[in-house]
Amino acid sequence: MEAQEDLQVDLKPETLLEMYWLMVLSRRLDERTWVLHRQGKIAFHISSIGHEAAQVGAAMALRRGQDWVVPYYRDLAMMLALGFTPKEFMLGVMGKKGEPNSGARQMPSHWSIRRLNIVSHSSVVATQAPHASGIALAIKMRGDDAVVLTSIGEGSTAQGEWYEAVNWAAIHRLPVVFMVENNLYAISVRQERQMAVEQVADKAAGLGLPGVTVDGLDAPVVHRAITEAVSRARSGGGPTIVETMVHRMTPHSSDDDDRSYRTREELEALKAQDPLHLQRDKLMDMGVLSQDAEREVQERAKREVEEAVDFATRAPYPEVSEASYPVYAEDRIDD
Amino acid sequence: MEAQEDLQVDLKPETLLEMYWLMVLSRRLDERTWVLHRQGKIAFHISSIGHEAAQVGAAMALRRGQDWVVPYYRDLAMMLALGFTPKEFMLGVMGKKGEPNSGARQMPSHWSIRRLNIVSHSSVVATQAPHASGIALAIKMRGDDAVVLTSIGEGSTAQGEWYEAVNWAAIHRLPVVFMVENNLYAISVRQERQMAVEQVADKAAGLGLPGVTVDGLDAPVVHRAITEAVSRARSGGGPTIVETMVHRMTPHSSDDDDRSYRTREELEALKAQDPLHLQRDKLMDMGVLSQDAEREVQERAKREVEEAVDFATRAPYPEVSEASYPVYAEDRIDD
Amino acid sequence: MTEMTLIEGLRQAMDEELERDERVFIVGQDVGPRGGVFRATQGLYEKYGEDRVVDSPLAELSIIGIGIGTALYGMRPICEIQFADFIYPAFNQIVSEAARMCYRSGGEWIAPMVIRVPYGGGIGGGLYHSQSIEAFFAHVPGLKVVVPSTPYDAKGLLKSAVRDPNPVIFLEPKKGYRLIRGEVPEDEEVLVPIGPGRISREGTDLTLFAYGMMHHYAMEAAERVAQEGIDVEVVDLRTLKPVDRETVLASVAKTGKALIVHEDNLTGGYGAEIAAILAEEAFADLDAPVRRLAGPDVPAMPFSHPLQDWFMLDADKIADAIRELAAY
Amino acid sequence: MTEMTLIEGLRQAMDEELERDERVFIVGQDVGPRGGVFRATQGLYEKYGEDRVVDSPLAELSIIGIGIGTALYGMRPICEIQFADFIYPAFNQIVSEAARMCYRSGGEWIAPMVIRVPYGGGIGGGLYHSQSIEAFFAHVPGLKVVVPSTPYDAKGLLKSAVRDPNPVIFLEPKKGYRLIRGEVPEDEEVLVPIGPGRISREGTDLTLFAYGMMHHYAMEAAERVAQEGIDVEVVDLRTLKPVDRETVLASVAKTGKALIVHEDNLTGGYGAEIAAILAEEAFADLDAPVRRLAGPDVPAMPFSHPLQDWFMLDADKIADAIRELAAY
Ligand SMILES: Cc1ncc(C[n+]2csc(CCOP(=O)(O)OP(=O)(O)O)c2C)c(N)n1
Ligand SMILES: Cc1ncc(C[n+]2csc(CCOP(=O)(O)OP(=O)(O)O)c2C)c(N)n1
Ligand SMILES: [Mg+2]
Ligand SMILES: [Mg+2]
Repeated sequence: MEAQEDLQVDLKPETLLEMYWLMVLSRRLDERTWVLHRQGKIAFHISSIGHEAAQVGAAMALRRGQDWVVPYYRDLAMMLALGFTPKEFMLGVMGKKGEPNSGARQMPSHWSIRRLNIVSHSSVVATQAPHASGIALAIKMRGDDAVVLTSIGEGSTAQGEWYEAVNWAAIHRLPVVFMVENNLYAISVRQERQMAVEQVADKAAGLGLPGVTVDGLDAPVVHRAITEAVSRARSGGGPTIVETMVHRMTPHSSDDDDRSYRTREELEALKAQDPLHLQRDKLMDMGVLSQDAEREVQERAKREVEEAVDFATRAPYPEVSEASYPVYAEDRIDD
Repeated sequence: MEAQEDLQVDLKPETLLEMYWLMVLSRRLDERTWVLHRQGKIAFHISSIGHEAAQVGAAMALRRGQDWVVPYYRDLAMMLALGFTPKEFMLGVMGKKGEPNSGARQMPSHWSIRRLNIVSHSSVVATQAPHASGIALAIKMRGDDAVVLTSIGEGSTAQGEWYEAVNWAAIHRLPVVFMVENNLYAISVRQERQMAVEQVADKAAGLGLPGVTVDGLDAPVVHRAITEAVSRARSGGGPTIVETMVHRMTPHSSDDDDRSYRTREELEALKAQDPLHLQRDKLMDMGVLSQDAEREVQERAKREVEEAVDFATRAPYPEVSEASYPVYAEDRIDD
Repeated sequence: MTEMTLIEGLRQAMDEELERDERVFIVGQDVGPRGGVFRATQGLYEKYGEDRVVDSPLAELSIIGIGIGTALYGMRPICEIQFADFIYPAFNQIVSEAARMCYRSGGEWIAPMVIRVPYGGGIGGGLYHSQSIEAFFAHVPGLKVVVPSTPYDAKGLLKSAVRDPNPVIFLEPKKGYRLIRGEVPEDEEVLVPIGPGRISREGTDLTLFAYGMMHHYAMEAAERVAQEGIDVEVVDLRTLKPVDRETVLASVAKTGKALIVHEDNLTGGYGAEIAAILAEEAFADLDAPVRRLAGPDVPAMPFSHPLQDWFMLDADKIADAIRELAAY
Repeated sequence: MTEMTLIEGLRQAMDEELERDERVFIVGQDVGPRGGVFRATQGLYEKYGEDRVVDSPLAELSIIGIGIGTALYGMRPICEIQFADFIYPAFNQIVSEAARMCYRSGGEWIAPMVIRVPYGGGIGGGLYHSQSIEAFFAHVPGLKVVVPSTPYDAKGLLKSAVRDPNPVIFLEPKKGYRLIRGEVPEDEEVLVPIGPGRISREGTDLTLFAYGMMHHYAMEAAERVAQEGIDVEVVDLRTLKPVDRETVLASVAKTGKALIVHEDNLTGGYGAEIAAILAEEAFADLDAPVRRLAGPDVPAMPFSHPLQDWFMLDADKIADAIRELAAY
């Protein structure tokens, strides 16, 4: 991991506060969704709790809406940081009409937001990585100056799909950043069973591109690493692997029960290093966040989340007819 | 590449002569097959000319018939070194009855020789690599002391199949050697378009196993590198990537014409470094090979090759009924 | 006899086969301490250890490719693909390699292995946790394709699959894992041969061909219309490849009408092959057009409940199709 | 009008589309200086440069996955898979991604791309350079599957495929690349719509459905039996997905008999779908059982000539099947 000097100084207080706000918003939304699940009101949730700092730090290193993002399911905080709204998220969670990711066709947390250049992905892990390299190839072909950020879990880097995608980007020096959110687990399977290297970033050496590992619990640290990778990409320097070490503080998803494969002690130790608390404490130490401001942030988040839940609860389900299209591009309504 | 001291001294003169004999036999057989193709007598040939030293050096580092081999199509010299015969080869080239690789079902040079633990492979490049790791896993599970050697071209290491196979072997420290025959070309596509690293062996660092690059024109050098890798594998030390730098001195196959993508000068320069001549000259300098012995080797090779051609020419084609089985294991004749 | 669920039948089959033959082992994602995401392998890691119940990397082609390698060496792998929807990365290894190994080597090399695959929808899984994949594999010579619909068959067919010398795609109707219950004898070995279909309900008016979860609904629908005086014969195909042509043809020779039901998309689905067999060989027997009732031709099952219900077949939809065909 | 070969038609189509639309580019193995292993892209690298004719790494899934990415950005990739037999590593990207992109995003994202695939046997290619793969892809909603059998259609359909907003699997009968010749106008733009089949020979006694190389042999066989007084209608399906049901049904309504011919394995092959459509919708029209003439159910085409001939269909075998069906 990179030496972590005091990086907070690089960023303006407003930026630090914005980061913190997004982390809080994501966390409250995420927790509320777990509650809905426990109440039997929704069928499924997959959580970004413990990954927020990395995701917000990364998203804020992009030109939002101009750069391209090819995310994976665990990226709720990243999506919010890019401009996706809690209401939109809740529509998806509840499978309601007009849910912008897929018109309620896909499971929740399968992102796709055209207006933000956030590309649709499937559940099949690692399939998104070649798309990211392809978008980057097109950007290079067209001479545009956009950059692509794609994210993935550490386990999924065992897929040949990821290898081939990174290989293309390295050969053609494409403007893409391969962000890895390493939480040491792929459902129940630990990193040692996924790879024989210490860090995912070590794979970079075998593919011919730079790779770094950074503390993913610290948003400004991630922000700096991604900013560097993005500016290398934008200036023709080619792709980078940026591995962020994060904590999966929940079971894999609402379908999982992690008691069979990790101890409660291990989990408690992770929770003791909650990125949200770390960030809050740092900002307070720096004098950037006051007690009042903190209270306000929390209240605002709570309010926005409740509004989203209400909004989505009242929203109608899709018409049944929507299920039948668009199979082909010519079936699109606005065609 | 490894520093190349005088490695010849490691090996007994008989061994060096055996190596040379196998290289000559393979070359004469290979050349004769090209002639058959030019005469319109056969449909297809894919050549190992320029790869012989690497293949013979590798094969002779194994316990023949005890260790396992998962080869690829360019491995004629390796097959001969393992005990496959010119007659068997010619039967395959001509698609004749009883051809041992596949009963004339597969194209020539698609090896499979049960008695020698040489495993059947397809034409789909890199598919064999996971099989090699699987065999090695089974060896480890059973507590046997066999080792697996699998070979592949440098271009084919761009496949996710290869990555996933090596990854398994590295994670589980399996007794397998991944030999790469790097001739810089995949049909017409040069290495720079296949990978962003200098050497295939550099990929080892990203996968967590040792990797070396050696001069594949020098059989004893390859022999030593493979011997080291095999003994590491056999003693529980895990897998190794051994990259051998070789020359593809012919077009990709008899279907190819390489004039569109490489200059005649480039080809002539390769041919000037013919592994056969290099080996011959070295052995003569060492006093291991006399002029008489050289003549005898050449004549014997010629004789064996002509016998093989005659034998296969006279051999019948398969019965048509053979095409219909064995689709399932229970359809096998001897079941 | 004990009553058990489908998944219990599967788990018992694996347990018994691991016990019986030390060449048998399990490999897949989360099959170890987690016991599988559906808990099919629960307890087996604890009982047989990490060499026999192996957590693979998150890389499907390697699960199959490694499995093939071990099979070549004489092992009997049971490879688990976590969801049918995730089998495509391994398509090359299954179709190019496992399926063609015996033929391409003239029988010198074989790849006996079981590929266990939870499949099918109706569980809120959306596009990528609901798919049916049988049509792809039932087209591939060299593969066997098996789908149980009862705990008895689940156990008996899985044990046969483990002992089969060929690669067997073993499709498990995951919606039925805990929903479908049935009697399974405890004191004798349960082995169901791969190949034969099963007439699960005798009838005279029309034949309903189904498998997996759809067989469960088909039986429900058949009972329902029986009260209306329609006497349906239900055939549980069980083995899709090679299919039991005799049972298929004999039943239609008796009833004169055929309804084929599957969840997978209609076009080019498995029902096409049954319809084609009938169109070729039951011409003189058919009193009505063959009818296929299948998933609609959209890319996959949508998530939102009303949309999923639109896609998914159930006893109601099947009963309607029966009534329509019976009235022809 | 000029006479040209099938592959010349394809090359002209690509040349014209590269010229017409700067978003179009070619990507695949050896498509650059080598001009493709079959020479389909010969001269295009020299004319359009390495940014528009891109030699890919030896990694099929990346050819498709990268292609999808460029299409999402607005490009119009033509992806070449060197042989149909090598498409399986990319199966996941094609089926899970390209085919489902439009539907899964509610139409927000589309993946317009052409996947060019030389397919079919009879060229001494053995198990892995002879395969037919249409059945797999014709089963997948969201894909279009096209197979030309004449130089005119090759050119016109490929140009339409490049302009189509969907992923199109474009299957090229490679045995016919230089064997099949035909007239193609030089002075006008040739565009053949994706969708409609083509009645390539009118007849009254039975309908023969074919595509690709088999269509070529079908025409030969039809001429041959015409001299014996059997009047065959030949339908060149051309687009396999979505299939032209009207043409299929109208022809059988006229002739009352149907023979479907393809090289691919019989079971679960594309012919099953045509047979099923007829069994469902032409019940009243059929005067004889539907007949499928297809490759045998062995894993793939063997290499040795006598064995290959056993597998491969030709005009003789088709003529025999015609005679048999006509005599019913
Ligand atoms: C190809 C494929 N195989 C299996 C799965 C099932 N699955 C979903 S997420 C997951 C684990 C992913 O782990 P990782 O990549 O580390 O990401 P994380 O969830 O930890 O963020 C698995 C096995 C899948 N979605 N796709
Ligand atoms: C999956 C797959 N794609 C394409 C091909 C066609 N093909 C056969 S050999 C070859 C080049 C292989 O190059 P390399 O791996 O460097 O081995 P070499 O032939 O140079 O020894 C190609 C593209 C194939 N056989 N399999
Ligand atoms: Mg993880
Ligand atoms: Mg090479």
